[in-house]
Amino acid sequence: MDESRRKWDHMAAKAQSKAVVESTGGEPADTLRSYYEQMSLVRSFELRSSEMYARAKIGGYCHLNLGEEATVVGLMAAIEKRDYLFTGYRDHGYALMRGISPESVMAELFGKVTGVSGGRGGSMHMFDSEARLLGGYGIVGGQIPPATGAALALKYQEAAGADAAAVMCLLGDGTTNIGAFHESLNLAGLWKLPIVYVIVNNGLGMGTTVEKASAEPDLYKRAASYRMPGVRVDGDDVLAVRDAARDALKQARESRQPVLLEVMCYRLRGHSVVDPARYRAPEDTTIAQQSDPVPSFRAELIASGVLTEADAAAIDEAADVRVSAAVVFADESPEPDVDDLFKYVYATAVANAPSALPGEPVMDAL
Amino acid sequence: MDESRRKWDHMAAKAQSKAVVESTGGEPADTLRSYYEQMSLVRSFELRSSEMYARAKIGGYCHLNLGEEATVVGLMAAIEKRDYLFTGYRDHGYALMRGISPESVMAELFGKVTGVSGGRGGSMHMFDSEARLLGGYGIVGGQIPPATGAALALKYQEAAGADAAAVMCLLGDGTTNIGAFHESLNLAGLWKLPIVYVIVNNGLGMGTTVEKASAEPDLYKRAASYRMPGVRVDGDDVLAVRDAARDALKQARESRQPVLLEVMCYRLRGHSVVDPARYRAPEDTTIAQQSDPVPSFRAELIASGVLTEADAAAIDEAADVRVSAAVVFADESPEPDVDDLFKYVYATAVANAPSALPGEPVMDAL
Amino acid sequence: MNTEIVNTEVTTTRTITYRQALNETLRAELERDEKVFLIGEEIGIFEGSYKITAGLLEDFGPERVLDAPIAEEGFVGAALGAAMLGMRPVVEIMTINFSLIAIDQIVNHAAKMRSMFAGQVSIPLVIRMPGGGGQQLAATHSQNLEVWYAHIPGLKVVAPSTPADAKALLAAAIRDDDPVIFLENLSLYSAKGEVPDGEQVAEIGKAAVVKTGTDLTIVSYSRGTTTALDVAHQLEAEGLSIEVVDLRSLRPLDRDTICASVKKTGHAVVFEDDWLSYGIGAEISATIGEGAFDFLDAPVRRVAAAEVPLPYAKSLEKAALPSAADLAKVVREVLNISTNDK
Amino acid sequence: MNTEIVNTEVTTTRTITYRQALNETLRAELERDEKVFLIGEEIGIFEGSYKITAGLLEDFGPERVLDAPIAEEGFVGAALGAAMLGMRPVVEIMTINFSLIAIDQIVNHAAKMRSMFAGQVSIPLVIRMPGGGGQQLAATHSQNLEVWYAHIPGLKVVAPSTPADAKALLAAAIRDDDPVIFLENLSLYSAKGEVPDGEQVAEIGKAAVVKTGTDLTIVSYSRGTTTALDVAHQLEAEGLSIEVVDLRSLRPLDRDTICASVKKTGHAVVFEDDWLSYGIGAEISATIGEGAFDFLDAPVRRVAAAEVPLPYAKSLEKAALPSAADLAKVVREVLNISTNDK
Ligand SMILES: Cc1ncc(C[n+]2csc(CCOP(=O)(O)OP(=O)(O)O)c2C)c(N)n1
Ligand SMILES: Cc1ncc(C[n+]2csc(CCOP(=O)(O)OP(=O)(O)O)c2C)c(N)n1
Ligand SMILES: [Mg+2]
Ligand SMILES: [Mg+2]
Repeated sequence: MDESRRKWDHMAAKAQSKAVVESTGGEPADTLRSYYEQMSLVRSFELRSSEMYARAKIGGYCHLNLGEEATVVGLMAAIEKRDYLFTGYRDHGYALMRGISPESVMAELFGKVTGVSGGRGGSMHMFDSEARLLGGYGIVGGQIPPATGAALALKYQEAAGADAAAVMCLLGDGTTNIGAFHESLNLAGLWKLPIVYVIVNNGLGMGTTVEKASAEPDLYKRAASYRMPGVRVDGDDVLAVRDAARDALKQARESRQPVLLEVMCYRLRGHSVVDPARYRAPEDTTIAQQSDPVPSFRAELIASGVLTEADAAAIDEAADVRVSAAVVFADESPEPDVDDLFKYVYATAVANAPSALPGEPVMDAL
Repeated sequence: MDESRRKWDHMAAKAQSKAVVESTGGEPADTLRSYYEQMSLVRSFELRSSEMYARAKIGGYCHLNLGEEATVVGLMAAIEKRDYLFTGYRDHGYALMRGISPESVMAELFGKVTGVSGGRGGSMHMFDSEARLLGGYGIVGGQIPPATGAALALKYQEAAGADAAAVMCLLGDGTTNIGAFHESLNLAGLWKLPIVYVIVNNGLGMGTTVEKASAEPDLYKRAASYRMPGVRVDGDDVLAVRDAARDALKQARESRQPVLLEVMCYRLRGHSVVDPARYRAPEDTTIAQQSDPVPSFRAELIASGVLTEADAAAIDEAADVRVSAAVVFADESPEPDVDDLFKYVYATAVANAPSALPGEPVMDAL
Repeated sequence: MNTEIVNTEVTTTRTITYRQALNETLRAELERDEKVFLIGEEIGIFEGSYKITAGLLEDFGPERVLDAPIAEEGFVGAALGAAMLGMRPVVEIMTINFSLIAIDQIVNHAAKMRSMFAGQVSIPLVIRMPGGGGQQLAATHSQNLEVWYAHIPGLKVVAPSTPADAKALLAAAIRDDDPVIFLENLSLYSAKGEVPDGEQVAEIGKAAVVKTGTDLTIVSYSRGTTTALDVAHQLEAEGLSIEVVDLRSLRPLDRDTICASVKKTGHAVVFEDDWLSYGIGAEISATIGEGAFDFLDAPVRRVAAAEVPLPYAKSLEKAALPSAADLAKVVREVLNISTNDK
Repeated sequence: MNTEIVNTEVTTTRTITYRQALNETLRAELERDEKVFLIGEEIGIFEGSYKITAGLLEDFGPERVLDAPIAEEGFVGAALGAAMLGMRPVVEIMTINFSLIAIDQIVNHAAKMRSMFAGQVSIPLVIRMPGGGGQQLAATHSQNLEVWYAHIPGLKVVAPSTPADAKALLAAAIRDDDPVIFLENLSLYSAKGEVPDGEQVAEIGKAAVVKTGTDLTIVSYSRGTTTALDVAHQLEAEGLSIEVVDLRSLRPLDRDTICASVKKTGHAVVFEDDWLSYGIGAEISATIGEGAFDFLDAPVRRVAAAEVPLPYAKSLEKAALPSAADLAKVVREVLNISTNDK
C-alpha cells in the first residue's frame, strides 16, 4: 500500500520529467534502430547473466540493468569516447555501451582471466582504461570522489572547449544520502570542474524507496546546495536522456560548469539477482512491466515505421546470438593463474613486499 | 584584496540578515542588562584564557569565542534547561552560558580534576551532563550525528509539545562542507527530529573564507536539500539571535520540524590562540573591531539609557573579578590522580581489561 | 567449556543456525527492554541483507526496527547520540567493509566519550556487522578488519564462533553499558549448533578452551574456530592431541587462557582470516612470546590470508584464503611431522 | 647506515629541521615534475597547520598548492581520482586522526584499485599526515593509528625518524607509482639533523640499523627512534651495547633486518607510541618470535602507550605515554640488570 503509493509518486515524478523530447519524430531511422539494437543487447545480456548466475557460472553479487536500458543507452549515446565514465556496481550495460565486447564483460562475470578486469573485479568492478570506463565501484558513493578528482585532473591537463573531455559519474538514488555525495559535489561546484553527476533514479535503493531515504525526494533539487544546475529527465525515453546528458556534458566541457542530472527510470527486478523483491506490491510490478522501456521502444519504432516486426525480431535474435557467443567465450576462457596472485599489488616494485601464501612462513630462514 | 572582498561579502550578507529585531526597544531593561553581563563575562573569560595560554597554564589547542559574544548569549538565552546542547571545539562561552561555573570551565582548561570534564577533555571538550551540555567536539562535524541521535532519542522518549525538549547543535561555517553534515540533516528531515542546527558563520574556517569553501556560500540555503526551513540572522544582534533561535526551537519541539539557522558573526582573532592570522587583511581587522558586538551593545545600552557608563564599567569589573576567582580556583586545584588513569575507560567492568602502564609487562606471570 | 555463561538454570537445547540465534536474541532483547531498538540499512522491510532481522519489523514496528538511508556515518553517529540519552541501540552495518565510512563516529567518538568526559556519559551501543571472504565478493566486500577495532581502547570487541556464543554474547553486548563491536561472519550464518534455551548472558573478555589437547594449541576466533576444530579432530585420528582456544573476545584479550594453554602444550599456531602482517595473530603470537616464553618448543606460526586485495575469481580467492589444509600442514610442521608421515 | 639511499653523489650537508626537510622536498618535487601538486586543508594561505607548506602557494600558485574545504573524504578521493589520470597528488591530512573520515577512499579504493582492475591503473598518490601525542591535544587529536594502514595490502607506509630520511623517503614516495602513506610526527617537526644536499631518494621497504650494538636490539620508528637512540647512548655509559633498528617502512616490513639484528644480540625490545594491544610492536614481536626463535635469550618486550583514550591533563598524558625512562627500565629488565645496579 505504502509501496504502491511510492510507485505512483515515482511514476508521477517521471511523467512530469518527460519534457525534453516528446517523440521519436525527426530522429534519423538509423539512429533509432541502433538505439534499439543496443537496448536489446543490454536486455539480452542481463537476462543471460541472471541465468548464468543461477547456473553458478557467476558468483558474488550481481546487479542488473533490467528496466534501465533506455537510461543506459541514452547516457552512453551522449558521452564521447574522450570522456571518462565512473559508475556504481550496476555496470554491465554501461560497460557494453562503452564499446567493451560482451565477451570481456561476460568473462569478467565468470571470473576468467580474459575478463575486462582480468577476473579480479567481477560484476561490480568493470574497468577498461582504453574505453575510459574507470570502474565499477561496489562501495555506495565510493566512485564519486575519484570521479570528481578525474575532473580535477582534466582541468589541469586541458583547456575548456567543445573538444575538451569531461567526466560522467553515475550514482543511484539511494547514493545521494551519503556524505561523499555532498563533499564531492561541493568540490566540483567550488572548483568548477568538468563533470556531470547522473542520478540513476530507479525508485529504490535495495528495498528502500526514495521517499523513505531522502528528506528531499526531488533529488535534482539538491544541486542547489552547490549552485549547480539540477535537471530531471524521463529515463524511459532514450532520446530525452541522450539530449539532457549531451546538454549537461556540453556545460561541463565548455564552461566547466558541473551539472546534476536525475534520470527517472525503473528497476524491473530485485536489487540483485538473488533478491526476490518480496517487499514489492504486485501492482508495482505490473506497472513496471507496462512501462518497460524495451518493449515500449520496440512498439514505438514499429508503430512509426522505423522497424517492421520482423526487423525487431531479427535484432533481438542477433542480440541473443551475440550474447551466446560471449557465454561460450567466457566459459572456455581460463581462470587466472594462481601464480599471478600477487602480480598487481604494486606498480613500483618494492623490497620485502609480502608474498607468502596462507601457511607459508613469514620469512625465509636467514 | 581577495580577503577584504570576502569581508565585504560576509558583512553584506550579515547586513541583509538584520531583520528580526531592529532595536532593543520594548525589551525589559533587566533582560538587556543581564545579556550585557553575560557578554561581558564571556569576553573577560576568553581574554583571560588567552593570557593563561600564553603563561602555559593552558595547553593543547584553545579556540575562543571573541567577537561571537552576542551569538553565544543570544543562542543560550533561547535554549531551555531541558534542551540538549552539542557544540564544536569553540565552546567556552557556551559552557559558561549553560550555567556551568567559570571555575569548572577554567579548571578544565588548566587540566585539573575539578574541571567540568575532569581535566580529561580540555578546551575542546567541555561536557556537563547536568547542564545538558553534551560536548565539546574537536573533530570537525563530529558532533552532528550524535546530536541528531539525541533528537531521535527525544522522539522516542517524549511527545512533541511546548514543554518537550529539543536539541541544539552548533557548527561552524567550514563544517557545512563535511559529509556528516549532509547525512545528519537528511536523517533529521526524514525522521522529523526535534533539532535545530545552528551554523555559527564567523566568515572563516581557520584561514579559509566561506566563499572558498562552500560552492553555495549562502549556507542557510542548504536546508532546502532536506526540505527544512533555513533562516539567517545577524549574529551581532543578541535579541535577533535569541528570537530566531527561539522560533526554531519552537518548531523543533512542537512540530518536530528540524531547522537550519545561520548566525552571521565574526571571529575577532586567529583561529586559535596561537594563530596570528597573518592571512587577514588589516582593513578586515579594522572592520571587525568596529562591529565588535560587546562594545556596540554596551554603547547601545548606554545610549538608550538602560545602563550608565558607570553601570557598564561595574559590570565589566564584576566579570573580571568573577574570572579572576576562576583562575585562582583552577590554579589551586589538583591535577587528576595518575592512579585514576584507567578509571573511565569502561562503564561495565570487564575481565582482562588492559591496564598496564608503559613498560609494564602485558601479563602477570601465571 | 563456556564456563563464563552466567545463567545456567537451563536444561533444554535446540539445534539452530547462527542466524537464528541472532534473530531470536534480538527479539528477546527487544521484548525485555523497551530502550533497545534496532537501526540499520534494510533491516526492516528487506529483513536485513542477510535476513538476521527477519520478522522483527512486523512484530515491533518501525520505531523499534528503524530502516536508515545509506549514510553509515550518520546513522551510526545517531545511534551513538541516542545511547548518550539512555537508549540502547543495536546497529547493523551490512558488512564490516562499510564500517569504514562510520569509523570516525565509532573510534573518535563512541570509544572515547566516556573517558574524555570523565565518566559523565556511558555509551550502551552495539554495532553488529559481518566480515569474511570466500563468497566471491571481491576486494572491497571481503575484508576482516577486526584488528582495527581490537586495537582501540574504550571498545569491546567480540567475535562468536557458534550459535550458542552468538546468543550469549549478543545478549551480553546489548546489556553492556559500553560500545561493543559484535563481529559476525558471512560464512557462519547458516552454521548450526546446539543452543541452550532461556536467557543466556556470556561474560565478555573471556576466551574458551573449546577442545582440550596436549600437543599443540590452535588459537582462533569466529569462522576460524570451526575450521580449527575440524582440523583438530582430523589430526586426532593421526594421534595428535590438539587444544583449541576460541578467543570469543578480541578486546579485552584473555591472555591468561591463551598462555595457560600454550604452557601446557608447548606449541602454538594461530589461525586467522585476516591478512597476516599486523593482524590479530601478531598480538596472539607476541602475547605467547611474552607470556609463555620458557614453555615454547617451537616458534609460534600464523596461518592467515595472503596479503592481496582479495580477487573475485574463484581460483585466486581460494588460493588467498587460509584453509583447513593450510592449517593442518602448519600444525604438522610445528610438531615437526613430515607431511608424508600422515 | 642508510645504505638504501640510491643517489650518493652528494658531499655537502646542512643541519635543518624535519619541517624544513619536508618543505624543501615538496618544493623540489613541485619544481621537478609538473604533474605533482599539493592538496589539503589550509596548506595555502595558512601555510599548513604545522607550516610544512610555508611559501609554496606564493611560489607555485593555487593550482599546484590547492586549498581544500573541510571534506577529507572528498578531497582525498579527488586526489585519488586525479592520480588515476596520471597526476601525482601529494595530500596533506592535518593529522592522522582526521584520516578516519577519508579512510574508505584510502583503504577501500586507493589501496585496492590496481589489483582489482588487474593492473590497468596505478595510483601515484602520497598522503602525508602527522600523528603523535604529548601535545595535550586530548583523545581525539593524539592518536597513532599507523598499524591500521600498515595492515593493508596495496599501501606502502613509511615513517621517517630524521630530517634526512624525511627528505629521501618523501622524494621516494612522490616518485613511487603506488599509494604511499607518509607518516610524520608532531613532536619531530622541530627536530634537527644533518641532511645531505642534492637529490636524495630512499628505497622504500628497508629498515636501517641506526646504531650498532651487541647486547640488545631496540626496534622503533618515527619519534620512537629518537628516544631509542637517546636511551641506547645513555646505557652505553653503563656498559651496555644496544643496537637500534629504525623501521622507516612499516609496510613492507623489513623482517630480515630486524631478525638479523636480534640473531646477533639475542634480546629485543620494541618501543612504540601507539597502544600496546594489536599495535605495531605486536607484529615486530611475532616476527622475531618466528624469525629468530632459537636466538632469543629472553621474551621480546614492548614499551607502548597505556590503553586509554589519551587524556588532556598533563599528569595523565605523561603517565600514559611511553618515555625514555620506561624504555631504559625495560631494557635493563630484559638484560636482567637490577635497576639498582645502574
Ligand atoms: C557504503 C555502503 N553501504 C551499503 C552498501 C550496500 N548496498 C549496496 S547497493 C545499495 C543500494 C543502493 O541504492 P541506489 O543508490 O539507489 O542504487 P541502485 O541499486 O538502485 O542502482 C546498498 C545499500 C554498500 N555497498 N556500500
Ligand atoms: C575532520 C577534521 N578536519 C580538520 C580539522 C582541523 N580544523 C579544526 S577547526 C577547523 C576549521 C573549522 O571552521 P568552522 O567550521 O568555520 O568553525 P570555526 O573555527 O570558525 O568556529 C579545521 C579545519 C578537524 N578538527 N577535524
Ligand atoms: Mg536506486
Ligand atoms: Mg568559521
